[in-house]
Amino acid sequence: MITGYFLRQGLNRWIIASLVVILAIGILVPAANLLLPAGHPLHVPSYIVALFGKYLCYALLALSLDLVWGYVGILSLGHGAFFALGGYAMGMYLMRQIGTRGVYGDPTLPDFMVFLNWKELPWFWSGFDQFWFAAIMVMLAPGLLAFVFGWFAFRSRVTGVYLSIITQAMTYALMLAFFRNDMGFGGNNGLTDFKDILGYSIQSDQTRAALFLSSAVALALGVLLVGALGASRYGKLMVAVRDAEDRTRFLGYRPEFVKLFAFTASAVMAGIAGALYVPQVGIINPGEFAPANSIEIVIWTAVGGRGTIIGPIIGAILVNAGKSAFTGLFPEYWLFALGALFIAVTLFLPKGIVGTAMHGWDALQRLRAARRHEEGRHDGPAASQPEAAE
Amino acid sequence: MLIIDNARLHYGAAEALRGVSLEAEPATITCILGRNGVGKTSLMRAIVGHHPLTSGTIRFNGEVFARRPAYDRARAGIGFVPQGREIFPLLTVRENLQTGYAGLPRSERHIPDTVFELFPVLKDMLNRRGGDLSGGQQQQLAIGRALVTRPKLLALDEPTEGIQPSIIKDIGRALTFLRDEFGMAILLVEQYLDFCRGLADSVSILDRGVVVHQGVAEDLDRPEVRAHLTV
Amino acid sequence: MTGAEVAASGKPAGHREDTILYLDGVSVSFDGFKAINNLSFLLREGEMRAVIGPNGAGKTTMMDIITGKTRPDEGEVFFNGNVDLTRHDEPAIATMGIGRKFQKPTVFEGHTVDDNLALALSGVRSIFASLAHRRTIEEERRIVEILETTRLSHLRHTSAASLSHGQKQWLEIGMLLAQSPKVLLVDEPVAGMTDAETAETARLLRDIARSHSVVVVEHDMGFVRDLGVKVTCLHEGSVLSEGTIDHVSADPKVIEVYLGR
Amino acid sequence: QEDTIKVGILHSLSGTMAISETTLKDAMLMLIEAQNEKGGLLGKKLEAVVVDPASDWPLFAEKARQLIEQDEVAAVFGCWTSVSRKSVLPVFSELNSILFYPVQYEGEESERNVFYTGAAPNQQAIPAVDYLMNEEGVERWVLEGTDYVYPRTTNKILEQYLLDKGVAAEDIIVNYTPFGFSDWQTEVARIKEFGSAGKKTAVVSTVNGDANVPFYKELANQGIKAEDIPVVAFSVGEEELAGIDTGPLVGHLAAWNYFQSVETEANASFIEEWHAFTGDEARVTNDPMEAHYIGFNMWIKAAEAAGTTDPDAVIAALPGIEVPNLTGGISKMLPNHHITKPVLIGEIQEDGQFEVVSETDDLVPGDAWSDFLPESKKLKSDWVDLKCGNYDTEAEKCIAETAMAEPATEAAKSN
Amino acid sequence: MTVTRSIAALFAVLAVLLSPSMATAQDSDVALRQAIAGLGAEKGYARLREAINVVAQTGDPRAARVLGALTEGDVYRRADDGAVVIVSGRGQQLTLHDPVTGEAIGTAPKSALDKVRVNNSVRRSVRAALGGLTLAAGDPDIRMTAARTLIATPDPDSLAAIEKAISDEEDDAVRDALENARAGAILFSGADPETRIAAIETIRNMGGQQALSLLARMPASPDQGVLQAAEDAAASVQKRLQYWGLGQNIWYGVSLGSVLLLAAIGLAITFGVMGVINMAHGEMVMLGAYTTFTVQEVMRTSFPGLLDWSLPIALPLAFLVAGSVGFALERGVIRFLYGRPLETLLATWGVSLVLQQSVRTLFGPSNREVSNPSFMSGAFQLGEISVTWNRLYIVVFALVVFAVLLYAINRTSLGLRMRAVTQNRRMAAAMGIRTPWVDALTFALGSGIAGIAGVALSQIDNVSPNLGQGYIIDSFMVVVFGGVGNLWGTLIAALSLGVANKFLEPFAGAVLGKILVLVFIILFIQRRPRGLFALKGRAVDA
Ligand SMILES: Nc1ncnc2c1ncn2[C@@H]1O[C@H](COP(=O)(O)OP(=O)(O)OP(=O)(O)O)[C@@H](O)[C@H]1O
Ligand SMILES: Nc1ncnc2c1ncn2[C@@H]1O[C@H](COP(=O)(O)OP(=O)(O)OP(=O)(O)O)[C@@H](O)[C@H]1O
Ligand SMILES: NC(N)=O
Ligand SMILES: [Mg+2]
Ligand SMILES: [Mg+2]
Repeated sequence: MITGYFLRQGLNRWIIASLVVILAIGILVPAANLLLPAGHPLHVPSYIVALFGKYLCYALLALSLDLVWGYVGILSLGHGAFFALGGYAMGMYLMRQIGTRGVYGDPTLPDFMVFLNWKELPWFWSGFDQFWFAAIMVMLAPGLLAFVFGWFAFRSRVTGVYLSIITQAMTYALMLAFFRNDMGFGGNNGLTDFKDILGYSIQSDQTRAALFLSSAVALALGVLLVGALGASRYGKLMVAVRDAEDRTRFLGYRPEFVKLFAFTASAVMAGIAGALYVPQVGIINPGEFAPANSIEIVIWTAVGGRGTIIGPIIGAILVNAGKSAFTGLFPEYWLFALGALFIAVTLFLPKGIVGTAMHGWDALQRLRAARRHEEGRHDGPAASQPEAAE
Repeated sequence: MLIIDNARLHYGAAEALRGVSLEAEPATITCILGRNGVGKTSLMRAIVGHHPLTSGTIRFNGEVFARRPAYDRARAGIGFVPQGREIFPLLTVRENLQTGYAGLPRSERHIPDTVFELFPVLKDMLNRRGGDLSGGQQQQLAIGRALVTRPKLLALDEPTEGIQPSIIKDIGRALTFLRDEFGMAILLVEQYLDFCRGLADSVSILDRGVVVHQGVAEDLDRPEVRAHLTV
Repeated sequence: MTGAEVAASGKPAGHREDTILYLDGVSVSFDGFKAINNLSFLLREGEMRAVIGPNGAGKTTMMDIITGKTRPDEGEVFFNGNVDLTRHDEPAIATMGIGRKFQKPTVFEGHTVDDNLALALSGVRSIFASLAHRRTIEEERRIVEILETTRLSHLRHTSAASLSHGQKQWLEIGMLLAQSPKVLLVDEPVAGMTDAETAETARLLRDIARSHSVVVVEHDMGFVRDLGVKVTCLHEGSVLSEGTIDHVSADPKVIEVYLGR
Repeated sequence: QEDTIKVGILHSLSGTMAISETTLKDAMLMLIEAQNEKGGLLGKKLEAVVVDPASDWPLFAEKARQLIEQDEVAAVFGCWTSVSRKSVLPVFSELNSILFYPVQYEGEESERNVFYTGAAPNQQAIPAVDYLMNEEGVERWVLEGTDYVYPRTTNKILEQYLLDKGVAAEDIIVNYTPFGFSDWQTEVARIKEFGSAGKKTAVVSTVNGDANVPFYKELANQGIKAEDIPVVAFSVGEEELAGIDTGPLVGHLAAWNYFQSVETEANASFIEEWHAFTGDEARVTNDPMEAHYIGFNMWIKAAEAAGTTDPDAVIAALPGIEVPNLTGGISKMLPNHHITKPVLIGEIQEDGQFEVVSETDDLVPGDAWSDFLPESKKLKSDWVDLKCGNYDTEAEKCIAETAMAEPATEAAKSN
Repeated sequence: MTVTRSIAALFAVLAVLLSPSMATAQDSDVALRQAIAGLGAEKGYARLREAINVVAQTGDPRAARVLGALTEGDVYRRADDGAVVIVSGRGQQLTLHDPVTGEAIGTAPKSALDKVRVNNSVRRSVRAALGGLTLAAGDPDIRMTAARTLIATPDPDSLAAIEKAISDEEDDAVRDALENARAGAILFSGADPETRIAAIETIRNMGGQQALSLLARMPASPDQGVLQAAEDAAASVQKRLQYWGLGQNIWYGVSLGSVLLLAAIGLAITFGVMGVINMAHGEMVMLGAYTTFTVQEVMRTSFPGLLDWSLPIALPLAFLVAGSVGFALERGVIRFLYGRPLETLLATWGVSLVLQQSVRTLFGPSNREVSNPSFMSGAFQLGEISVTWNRLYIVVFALVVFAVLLYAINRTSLGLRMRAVTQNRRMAAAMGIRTPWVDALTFALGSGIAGIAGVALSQIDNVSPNLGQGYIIDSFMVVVFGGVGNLWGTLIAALSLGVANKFLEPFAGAVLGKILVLVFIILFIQRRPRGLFALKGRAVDA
């Protein structure tokens, strides 16, 4: 039924192509890591798998932001909060999986609770020993936060920078709250020292490969979802709300619901990205709530090109790969490089990398069509033959 | 005074003006007519410098306006009443008018009496925000604002749009007055034919980015000329 | 009862039950400025009414009140005789069947002309329906029809952002048609149109009025005359004169404040 | 190309922690350069691999992985905040490499792959409190900290310690502020009020990082003098004081294991070398730098003893290694991967240096598991004999091993 | 002035004051030398404190010299003979002085000397040991300090001395303080109930935390009346303190608010007026702070006499530095982005990274020292509130900047042009306004203001490459909370957030307080979706 739905929404070939690419990466990279011997020229070291797994999660996160920013025009400066909540939900599951292998050997309490003298597990930790429960919370926690937050904000018609800033306030407040040890989430050290997931050691190459593949599949599903939403009538409605929210009201639409749906869906996507991210990087801590992190998500999206589906993915991967490379290659000067990249993109690629490329592509197509048209008119079919040969 | 020669203008790949030539003389009212989307506003944009020409020239008082920015043209004496009013919404009516001081020497920085004589309602609303005014009031403010700059050439893009009949008549009288008393060159884009006919010294009709007719106001009574304006 | 008497009594003639729009004793002020002052106005089902009045008389504000954009400080506003519009917000009022064309054309600039019309088409309004919705043949037919009526067919796949002012006017009229509401509120539809188009619009509105209730605000007296319907002249937020076009345009007060000599 | 041994340097050069960590990177570069002049290690030159984890904790893990897997470094010197250390721990144990961690921290940890050259709480906090109690006669305590794990744990330990020493509960207040907190008016006024009750009062500050400068500025401006209410800090060293006008702060205290002002020959030549290396006479030295100095020398010595830089061999060789520290003693790597250090209490001087007012007679061995926390009292770390970081002395077994032997049973999971 | 210096000055005065009358006694010289030798003989601070008392008890005014030197850390023990000497000079070779006469007695290498270590408790002993004698000092400030010390350390034994001092005292303020000291001493003496009740009354009138502490510490009296009086007095002092506490919170709130205002006000221009999501705003503040640092460095090294003038000098420079960077930023980047406000976020974020790293490269990553000029140091007492000078100056400065800016934006023709340009750039150009120039000036103005905010903030916060990051979020909150584009809104928002924060802090703690303020902002925006001072009406939608 769901697939039917997606198919009915005419997905364009760009999306289909990117789906293929993402899934191919999802399969080939781990395969090259596991199946090829270390010396093989095509062998992908585990280090790269871990790195790219992380990028895929960031890509999904950027895509989720694009859904609200690119389509509905909600510039969320707090999307890191949803990512982090998903991450914490997963982290709590992973913590419970440690069992007696913690440093104090306590079968239920995570280490940080033991040494801060907690006697029993707080209520909100219960259930997280079950994967299914954690999986639901991965989506529910950010989804619910987004729903409640959005419900009030959109109904009150909080828009524009006002909305942006209160999303920032939200993530900032959450960051401060999660910093507090009393909250029961490990304070600023966060949750770490994970051992295994679903019974598989989190450090084994096979688990890594599986996580990598899962991230790729999640990203592909994200692309499919955003693509289908964008192509549907709802997609047009999102853009209409973005461009002239008031006008949609006079047509009888409820822009608050349009936004709420996108915002919540996007938060769930972000939460899933966070959940996949945590086992791959091995830690979740309140730093993920930091406003600057959320701004970075916006940056990735803008670099790639907002409102395009592939753009945010490329942006996230490119910026993070750049960061990984630059911090190692020229650790003292990499901020210059990254800063310059951002400035250059805004100046020279005003719609982001993909946005500008697509714009250029469209213009080229139109120009060609126009030329063909003209030539056809003035010079007859003979002149248009070389065109056809191309 | 203003000589436009073979002006072409593109929006991306779309061509809005395809070689327009036009002149505006001091102390004359030149009326530009044409159906929707034929390029009237585009022509105005080209004149005031809001959109660059692809080719062709615009000369004002002998000076070539190649890529001169809009503010230089305004300072050279082009006053502009744009389509859609373009009031500064958060400035008060007084401040909206005062924006016209920018190109004036200090001694001339006051609002000419003609403005309030023409549009008494503005006087009552000096401290209200421009954006709060009704559509017609905004239109009046837009015209008043252009007059504050003491232009040599006044370019008006459908200035009567949304204005009540009595004031349309006043505007007509005012334009004649400005032409006769100050020798102002007036370039008037209009759809409202009767208004045009009553005022114009000469008319140009645009169609699909080219001038298809040029002549005197009385031409508008000729059916073959009017045909350019019907659907 | 003449328009003048109506204004004087402050009570609209007729019963609320018979009306499609009923405004009584409505006032609204902005920072102390009374934009609408004890206004009473009623429109019968299927009626078309022309509203004129000086700039700043409160015509647009009246539409704002009916469509829920502005809340009146006092007074009653009813739709269909019994629906209190002051209790509903814009989307609710729009779905009840009150459509509006704004004085300053407002269209979705990020969309093509076609999409603008498609979004306006009556029908699907809920999120979940719109998720699954695909354009029906009937809808396609309506869009083509409206494109023809508004002479925008050649611009169907053009972005609304690159329309000229007049073309946007037409697109907005088209959107109103697509919405097919019970009551159409049309604010200055012919501003920026050529005389021929103006005549065409008058014809179009007369057509629509056969099956809908319409309120038209215009300053173009020729156009108003063309419509051939009852005219209400507002001034300083209340009714100054009401009646046939000849009656109203002969009213010395109307001439004084509006038409000029 | 083949005959270098790579050493990873994992300190933030940008972001919030750059303030503190950049100096450590420079110190490491200096130590490596000096070692190369002495002929390197095992006949090979050392090569520093510097990366910037940018104060971004997950990035620490990524960079650690890069250093070990891609650059194949023999050991890594790095991290400042506990969270960054926590973030890299799994990487070091998975890839079996070595981390030297040079900063005072909250303890409660002992990893096979990590060597803790900074102070554990018993090497800093407890002696400082003892000093105030005995020498200054302090009876009331304000425990002022930044709201995160290190201050929380340290304060927890201190609170218990003070209560054990007979301090009344109402004579202790604990307060936390966020990272980067800058408006200290209310807090300082409260301290002042708390201290005006007649009993001698002191502030024990675990305020970290950027918040210190405004804290001290406010203390100075509200006229809290060291003679009235001394403040003893665990995270304020020469580097931090370089950003403050220390005139009004003279007499406030800090507890460290090293001060630049310590007068020993080793220190004098270290400072000289530092100034020469940085080309800046004004650059100060501080405690974490000394920790790296000790750690680096220990690593060199252990590698030489083992004859290889292979992590397993070096990890095995490190405990028992003794190297001179800069304060005139010989620090020793203990089986729990912590080291012995002297504890110095210093008073801030007008020139931004500390004057030592007290120091322990002997070096204090670092205690991985605090004796003042109920759950950790019974734990012991010994990587030499017990081969265990968290040996339960009551149950007489290694928790890590027990867990390994019987992986989380269903019962344990659902408990 | 520092603690040690002021004590040293005290002794200097004392020595001059008392020396002529007691210059001769030969035998006291021996006693004094013996006592002083004790300073060097003993190990441990407790013994040292005893030795100090011994020195003080000689009653010899010349003891002041060596005790003063002791607090300065200038007293050493000669390693070979154990003699106590006062040293001067720096470096390895030090000049030695006789501890009694102060005459130079040769030099010695540092290695041949052991420093007599002092700590806070030793300094306190020195101060206490000789505290009473300073009551006769010529300088009323010194007498005042002495009187205050006496209030803090009530001692019935000093009653007689205090009585004498009161009768000799000419300065009213000092006499009042002495009377309070006497009352305090009486509380701790075995005086009869009436006298004690009268003393309690005096203490009650003195008020303040100190009065409360005196009343609490005073030895229990068997007399019911005294007990009652003490209780009442404590209650009334407490009540007064509560009111003062309220006032104090408001003051702290206003002062925090003014910091927020300063940080935000430049952003109110670049973001509020121009609509640029200016992520580099914090870095403009930082540039201002570094300008201050540089100015102070130059002053310190080249014109030490002008150090107090460094802030007035830094203000225009900071405005210029940050303003020019803003100007360049606008011309180089922002101007291509008008009409695409969201893209400015990306570009200015990039700029902020570059600026941060530039400063880090140029000035180093660590904090730089910016000192308070003397007129901004310390505090004065307003009732029970201690008002620090730097905060007061910052409040006043913030309000002045605000007023000037308000005038510039709303009353000058440049301000009008700025607003016109930002509302409709194309139309403004068609009115003859040189839009590029106005744009650049507006951005430069906003940046320049941020720069001078940096001068002020350097007085209370870190001067580090991260300085700006600490303020950027709060600044956006303030501007948005107040209503974008409304300067008054920015003012009210800054002050009210400051006050709210300071009222929450004592109850909730700083962390929870901050969280609550953020939640409050979120909720408040639901009620007023366009901020505190939302513009209403059509004009906004237009
Ligand atoms: N938000 C507001 N604040 C202040 N005044 C307002 C506001 N909205 C409308 N007004 C005033 O109310 C009056 C009525 O405005 P309205 O737009 O309804 O007039 P109108 O009849 O539509 O005029 P026009 O024919 O010019 O469009 C005008 O004088 C206008 O200035
Ligand atoms: N910003 C734009 N981008 C792209 N195309 C545009 C733009 N503005 C106008 N056009 C196109 O250029 C043509 C001329 O438009 P213009 O606005 O000059 O017409 P006009 O004669 O003023 O019409 P109207 O009477 O409706 O105001 C139209 O076909 C329009 O679609
Ligand atoms: N270990 C610390 N100081 O975070
Ligand atoms: Mg036009
Ligand atoms: Mg209107």
